[in-house]
Amino acid sequence: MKIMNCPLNGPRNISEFVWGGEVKAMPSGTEVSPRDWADYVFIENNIAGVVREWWCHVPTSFWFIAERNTVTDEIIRTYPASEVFNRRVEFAAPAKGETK
Amino acid sequence: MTSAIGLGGVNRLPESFGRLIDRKRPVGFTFEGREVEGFAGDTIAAALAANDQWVLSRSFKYRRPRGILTMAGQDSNTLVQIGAEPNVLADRRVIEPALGVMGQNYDGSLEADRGNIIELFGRFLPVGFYYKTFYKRGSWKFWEKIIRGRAGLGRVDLAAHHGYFDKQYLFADVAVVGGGPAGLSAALQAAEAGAEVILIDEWPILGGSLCYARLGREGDQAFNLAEKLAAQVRARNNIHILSDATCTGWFADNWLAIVKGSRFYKLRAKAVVMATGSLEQPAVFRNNDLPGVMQGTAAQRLIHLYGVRPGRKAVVLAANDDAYGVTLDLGDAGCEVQAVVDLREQVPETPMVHATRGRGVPILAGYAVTEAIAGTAKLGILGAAAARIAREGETDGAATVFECDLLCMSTGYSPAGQILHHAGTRFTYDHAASMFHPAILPPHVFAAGSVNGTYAMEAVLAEGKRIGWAAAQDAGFAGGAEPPAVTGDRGAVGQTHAWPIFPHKAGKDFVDFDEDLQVKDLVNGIADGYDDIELLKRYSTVGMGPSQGRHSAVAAVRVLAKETASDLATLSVTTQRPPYVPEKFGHLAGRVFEPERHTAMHHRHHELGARMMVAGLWYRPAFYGKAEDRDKAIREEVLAVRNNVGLIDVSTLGGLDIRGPDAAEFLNRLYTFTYAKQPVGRSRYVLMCDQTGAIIDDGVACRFHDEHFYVTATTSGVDGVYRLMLQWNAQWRLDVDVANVTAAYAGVNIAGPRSREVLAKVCHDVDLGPEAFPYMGVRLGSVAGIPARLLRVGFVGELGYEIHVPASQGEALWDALMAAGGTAGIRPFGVEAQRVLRLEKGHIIIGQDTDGLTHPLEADMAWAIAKNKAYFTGGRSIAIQTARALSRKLVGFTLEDPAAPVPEECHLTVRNGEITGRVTSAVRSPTLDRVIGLAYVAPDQAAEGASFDIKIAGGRLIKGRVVKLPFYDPETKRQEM
Amino acid sequence: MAAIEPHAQLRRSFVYRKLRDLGARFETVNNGAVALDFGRAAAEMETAKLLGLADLSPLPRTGFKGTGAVEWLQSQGLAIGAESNRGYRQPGGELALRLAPTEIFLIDSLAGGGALIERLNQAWSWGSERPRKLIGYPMPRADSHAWFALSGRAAPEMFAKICGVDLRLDKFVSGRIAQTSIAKMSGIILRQDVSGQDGGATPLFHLLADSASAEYFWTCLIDAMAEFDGKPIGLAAVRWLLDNPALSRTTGEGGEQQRAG
Amino acid sequence: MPFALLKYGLSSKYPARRHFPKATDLKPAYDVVIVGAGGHGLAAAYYLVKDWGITNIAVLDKGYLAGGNTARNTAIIRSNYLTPEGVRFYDESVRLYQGLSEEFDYNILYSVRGHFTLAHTDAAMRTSRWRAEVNKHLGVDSELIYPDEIARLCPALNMSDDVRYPIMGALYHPPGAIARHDAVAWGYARYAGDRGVEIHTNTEVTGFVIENGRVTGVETNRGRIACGKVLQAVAGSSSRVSALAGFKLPIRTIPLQACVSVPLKPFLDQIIVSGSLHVYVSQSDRGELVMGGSTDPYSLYSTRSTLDFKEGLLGHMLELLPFLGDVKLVRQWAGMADMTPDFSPVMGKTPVENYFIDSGWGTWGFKATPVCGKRMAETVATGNLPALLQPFRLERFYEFEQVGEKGAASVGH
Repeated sequence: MKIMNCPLNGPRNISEFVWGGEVKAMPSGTEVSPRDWADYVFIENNIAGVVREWWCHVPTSFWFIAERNTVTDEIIRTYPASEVFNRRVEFAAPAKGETK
Repeated sequence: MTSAIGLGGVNRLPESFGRLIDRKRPVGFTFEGREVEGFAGDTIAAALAANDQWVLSRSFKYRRPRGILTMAGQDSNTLVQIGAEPNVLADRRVIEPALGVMGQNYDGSLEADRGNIIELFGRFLPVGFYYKTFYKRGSWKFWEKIIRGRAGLGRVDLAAHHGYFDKQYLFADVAVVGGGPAGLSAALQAAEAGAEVILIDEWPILGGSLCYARLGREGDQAFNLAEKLAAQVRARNNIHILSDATCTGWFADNWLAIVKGSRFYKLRAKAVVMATGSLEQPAVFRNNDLPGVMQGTAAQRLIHLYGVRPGRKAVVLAANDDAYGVTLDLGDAGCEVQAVVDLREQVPETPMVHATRGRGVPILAGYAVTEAIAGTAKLGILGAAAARIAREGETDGAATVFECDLLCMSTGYSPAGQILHHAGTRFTYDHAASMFHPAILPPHVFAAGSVNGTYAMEAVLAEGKRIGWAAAQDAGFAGGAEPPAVTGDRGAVGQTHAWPIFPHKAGKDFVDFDEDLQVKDLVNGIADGYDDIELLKRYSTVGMGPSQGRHSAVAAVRVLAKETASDLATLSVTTQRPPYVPEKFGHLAGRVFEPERHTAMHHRHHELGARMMVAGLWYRPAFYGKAEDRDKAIREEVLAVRNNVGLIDVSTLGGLDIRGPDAAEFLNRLYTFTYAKQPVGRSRYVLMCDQTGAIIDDGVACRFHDEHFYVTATTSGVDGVYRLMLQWNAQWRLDVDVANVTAAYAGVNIAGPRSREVLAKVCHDVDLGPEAFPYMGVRLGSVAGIPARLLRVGFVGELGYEIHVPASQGEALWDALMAAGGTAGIRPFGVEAQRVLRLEKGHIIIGQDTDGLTHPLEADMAWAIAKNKAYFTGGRSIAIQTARALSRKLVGFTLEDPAAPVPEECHLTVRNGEITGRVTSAVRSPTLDRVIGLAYVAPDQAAEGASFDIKIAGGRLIKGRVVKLPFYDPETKRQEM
Repeated sequence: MAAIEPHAQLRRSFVYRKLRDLGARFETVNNGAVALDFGRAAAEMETAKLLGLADLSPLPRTGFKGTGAVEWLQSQGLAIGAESNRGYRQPGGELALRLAPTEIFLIDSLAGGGALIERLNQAWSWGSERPRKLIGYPMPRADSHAWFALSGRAAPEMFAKICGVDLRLDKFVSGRIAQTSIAKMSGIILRQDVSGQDGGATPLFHLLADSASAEYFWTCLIDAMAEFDGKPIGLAAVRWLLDNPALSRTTGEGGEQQRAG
Repeated sequence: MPFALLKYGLSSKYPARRHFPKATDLKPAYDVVIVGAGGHGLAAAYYLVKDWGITNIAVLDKGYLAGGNTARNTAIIRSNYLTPEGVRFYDESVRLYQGLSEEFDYNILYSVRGHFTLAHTDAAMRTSRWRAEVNKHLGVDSELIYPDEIARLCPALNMSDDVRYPIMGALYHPPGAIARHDAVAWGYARYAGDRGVEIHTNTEVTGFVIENGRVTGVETNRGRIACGKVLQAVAGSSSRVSALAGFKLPIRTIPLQACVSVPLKPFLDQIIVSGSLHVYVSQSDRGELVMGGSTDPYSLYSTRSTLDFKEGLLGHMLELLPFLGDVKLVRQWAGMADMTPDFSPVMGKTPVENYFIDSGWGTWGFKATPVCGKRMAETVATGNLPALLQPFRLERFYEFEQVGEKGAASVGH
């Protein structure tokens, strides 16, 4: 059983966590092309190597980010999401006649 | 040794032998129905051997008689059946009074197995024979029955009941696996350094090989050393000893699986020391598998651990000095050794060799055993044929036959490195020692002793110290002086012969006892092109049996190297997978924890005779009444709500408190509607999609304050929705707090024309009047003195109030409402009735009327999609899909023929043979007295009045007609009254 | 005394049926009935030292969470340290569990008077000034979580059968909190030893877990305890274990200033 | 004793006949290079030879022959899918499987056992009926059956109500079968090898030569080779290889684990699957129980074993078959699965011209081996995607036209 070091609760069996997938940037704006949107929604980098991922500690519902090697399963470091997402995200109001 | 007769068996040795048995406590059990007497501490195999019973079981393919090979639970020769328990290791299971033991895998009797006839046809069953025939014109159907009929070893009993197993977690700074000399000194040194140590050992007494092996001329110096070390270990209060415990596997981050009795331990250690020793390897010659042929260490275990004489007359096949220890031990145990047949051309004059000569035992140097002479029905052996070795694997000249009933093999070892393999250790072949040794160890994993290629006792003890210290250091304990590194000869060279394999033209020279594989089977498999060790394993099944190649893997790779003329050092044995020793399903299952969630009114439902149904982890009343009255009960519950008043427990519905300045903005981003302008005191429908635009959840958002929404979610969806909300806000950083309060609130829906009248009796601080508290309104108040959130929502389409109260007071609320409704004849109703009621009202159920891909337009819910919102989850996908042609649409329907049967959920809708969709809900409405339902149909069949085909049971087609929703009370007067 | 019926109260423990079937004698507190003992007070004190399980669910508790919650509670006079996953003992014997930087779970003293908790619940409001001062949000902790107390020297070994966190006494010291998985469900464990009747020799663990799973949780614990002769005990035995002035009074101020943590 | 075995018994020397040609040097160029010598790649080679007369083919693999998921799956074959696309596709596969032994002159031990997908919840009952209706409509033998019938057909199952999740019904699929997974690959390899197809194991692809959008060569650890066309069939490593060709896939690589028991006398003839309990089990002709569950909880390019997999699986196993408490588990292993968003494969053309892909097999790759090989061979040979594969094209994701298997897939296999 792997050990995951939760930034809030410390080292715990990885069975206490759920995986949230890779940290992806959402293409912004309502104008993003269907193709680019599909890339964001469906296509995966699925890198064999170190990736940045979402993990949630279930007993506390605490989301954080882990850097993990997807080949060796080594967890390199974990930190609160606020290290990456440190300011309020706003969405621009849609332009008139939004593209469908 | 006739003096032994009667004392626990004819082969029982005097008091001075038998470290594990208690001669004061005789134990009686049965084998094959016969009474057998042994002593407490005996294993089944030991007690039987003491009573001259050497055949224990029958082999997998040829059904050959098999007996003791290792006396260490390392092979499948000794698998027996105990009652309903199959495949028990007879050489490890300790006897208990009245234990009923049977042999396995025979027809008729263990001694005369009709199935053994197959052996006569052995030559017609080459390696992989089943690939080569049995398939013409579907004949496999016939042959498979025959082959399958012979499959397997032990039997299961379908009536056997599941015994008690449980689990426990353990924690250690340093875990030491193996209680032999290396493990003991490693444990001592690690403890010395200040680490908390857990020592895991398979045997009842510590010492490992020291408990039976012979270090020199004098028989007892090994055991004296064992007792000395064991005493030091026991004296340490920071060493926790787990005896009779088997470590079955290593998993990530030093997570060890350990079986002891009926308990399964999971041990987390900072550092692990593997001191698992080595496994003696059988030599290969004709009939090397028969009872009476055993490893030298097996004979020594019989003698020293159980006080059993392994035979009367013996031949020892030797290739190392330990063989002479065996010879001397046999002599001490009153077994005449006829000869030592030594594969080595030069036999070094060690003290034990010298002592052997001193006892007048002939030593044949440069000789090999070419065959064990089988006795009647191969139930034992009569002698061993030995001949001069001409070249590797071959002999010439006439064979000399030595009469014997015991043939001991001491020709070499292989590291017991399976658990190191699990940890990812790479092994490389050492030509000098003719053994594989661990090459690169993973972090925090250490190895000491013979598993690490260290055999010389001085070196083993020194390495144990050194490694124990290193492991403690690794675990963060710096105490104790650094022991010196081990230098000089570690004694591996000369332990193992490079080619203890002597194929016989008549075969039955077994490389793999589990699978009855002979040398030629491997040779021929390689000739068939399966010349990679993994391919050879899969084609020949070598190493796939219960002992997982412990005794066959090295021999197999030797044969492969020879046949392909490759250097052994470039090859490796097949990957070792957990477990090291087979684990019982019961151990792995342990106490199965299956959480259950009960609402506050759970027991009231039972008292009212409810049939409960599973809803995620929850239980909900399906309906109230006997199972056989199901339809009647549902109908009555429906009518009670329509015509009078009903009460349903809705506590399992998800509840989320969304609070903060950004609460409305947060909902805007997660749900399809807009919430900024929603007035306080009102509720609004919420629909959630994933980023692909697929519907995943719905509910209502109740606004109790500018900054407070109480949002409901589906029973099975709420946990996911909650998690999703937190993940999104970890990115958006809006000023909002999300709390999952599902368990904190019990909820009921009191519904029906008389619900207001009943509620009014127990709710005095909220004006329940239609104007003061209109449909879709929400209020804070109290009911029966309990603080409550009141919601006027209309899932069932009647005047009704959802009342959410603190869970600890939910039962009191239920009691109060049932009492208040008594005169009105209030009736509790269940999920089944609710499904009918909501269907009459045309409301969908997420997950029933939608599937994993349904998007809002398909579900005809465009009305729930806000236009021109900056963003909402799935919005972009919905916009893209809106621009594309729909492939299906959800419609309400009724049947053209009122007499037609009710379609079942998931009956298909079809058009000229093509599937256009399916019925998702359908029922004969008690209220409307006709069949109503929801179905996906082709978009061009979705217009009101359009008709379509439904394929019902038996493939019959009936006509459905699209009707406008809702079916019931289209003007929604009733829920808004 | 006249027998108190738990089902006659508005607030009902999530496991009151199990307690009643075990022959519990109840005391009313906080509009609910708490199991005081099972008619064998002396034996229960011994059990408490070995391994005992008590249901404290009827006793008062609350919680506050979100931006400003901790600061507000401190402004209300609570002593709350900086470290998360620590329990902070209040003068009245209440315990403030800091579950996260912005989240507090507050449980009452075993006297169950609930004065502080009542005061805080009353004190919290949306306020009227705009922009509103952020003081966090109240959490319905008396209902979201069942509250059990588990005491005795065998506790750590029993826990090792159902919980993967190392709770050995020298590793999980008084005042520590573990939010983890117990018998496959999420729960909160707080260790709080108080030098009571037996000089603090007996470790005490507070368990807070999903109220809807309380009956399942209780059953798992009893099953795991059996091997060590662990048994249900009443509140009286736990009070006795921690018996000291601060705990035997319903109002706040007690001489005992010991911190859990 | 079948006649075919006489020669082995009667001839003094074992009449060995190499099933696969010995490895040779790589040629400078091939018409088709197939990356991945697993069941799928070898099947494609076979049908390229048999159906299209193309023999100048190299099949490359970084490991040993068929040592990936072909060697690690649990050999279940069925066509009881949820979507018409899926049912049609797998139905052709089943029909091809039935003739393989004779076609190969090599027994793949194809064994019809009957496949039960147990339902423990209302939702599972609905999905089961949905699958049964779609199957029947398309001529595939499936039926929703209820407890009394389940008990009659499979006496070993625990049908009692005193368990956490009682069995409410099952999707019964009589044609459900198992086969000797290795033999399938070996049969394809032997036939193709005999007809000139080169199989190069221990040959790792390190890159592709792509000239203005078209693949013209393959880089390997044994040097560069020119090629007309490339077929990628490397389930578990699909994203890694496609990255070498410069495009991404809708795939996450997630381990799938399995295990077997010590051999037992046969008592379970059927294949039992429980979606809700994440269990599937069948008994092999050796007598071993072959068992698996759902995929691992997170992505990983590794075949390491975990203990929690076994604990979870056996806990549920004993709810279905409570008499197995004393039965022993002897070996566990893992494979790497390509998981797609819609639980359906990705086959056909790619952004790179003449570069074709066969991926996204999740946990269902083995049962598709023949049909996928046959139809991908057609695709490679003609450059056109057959109608049967259209629904599974990579482009579907850009057109927001996912395949609807999501509903059925919790544990499929």
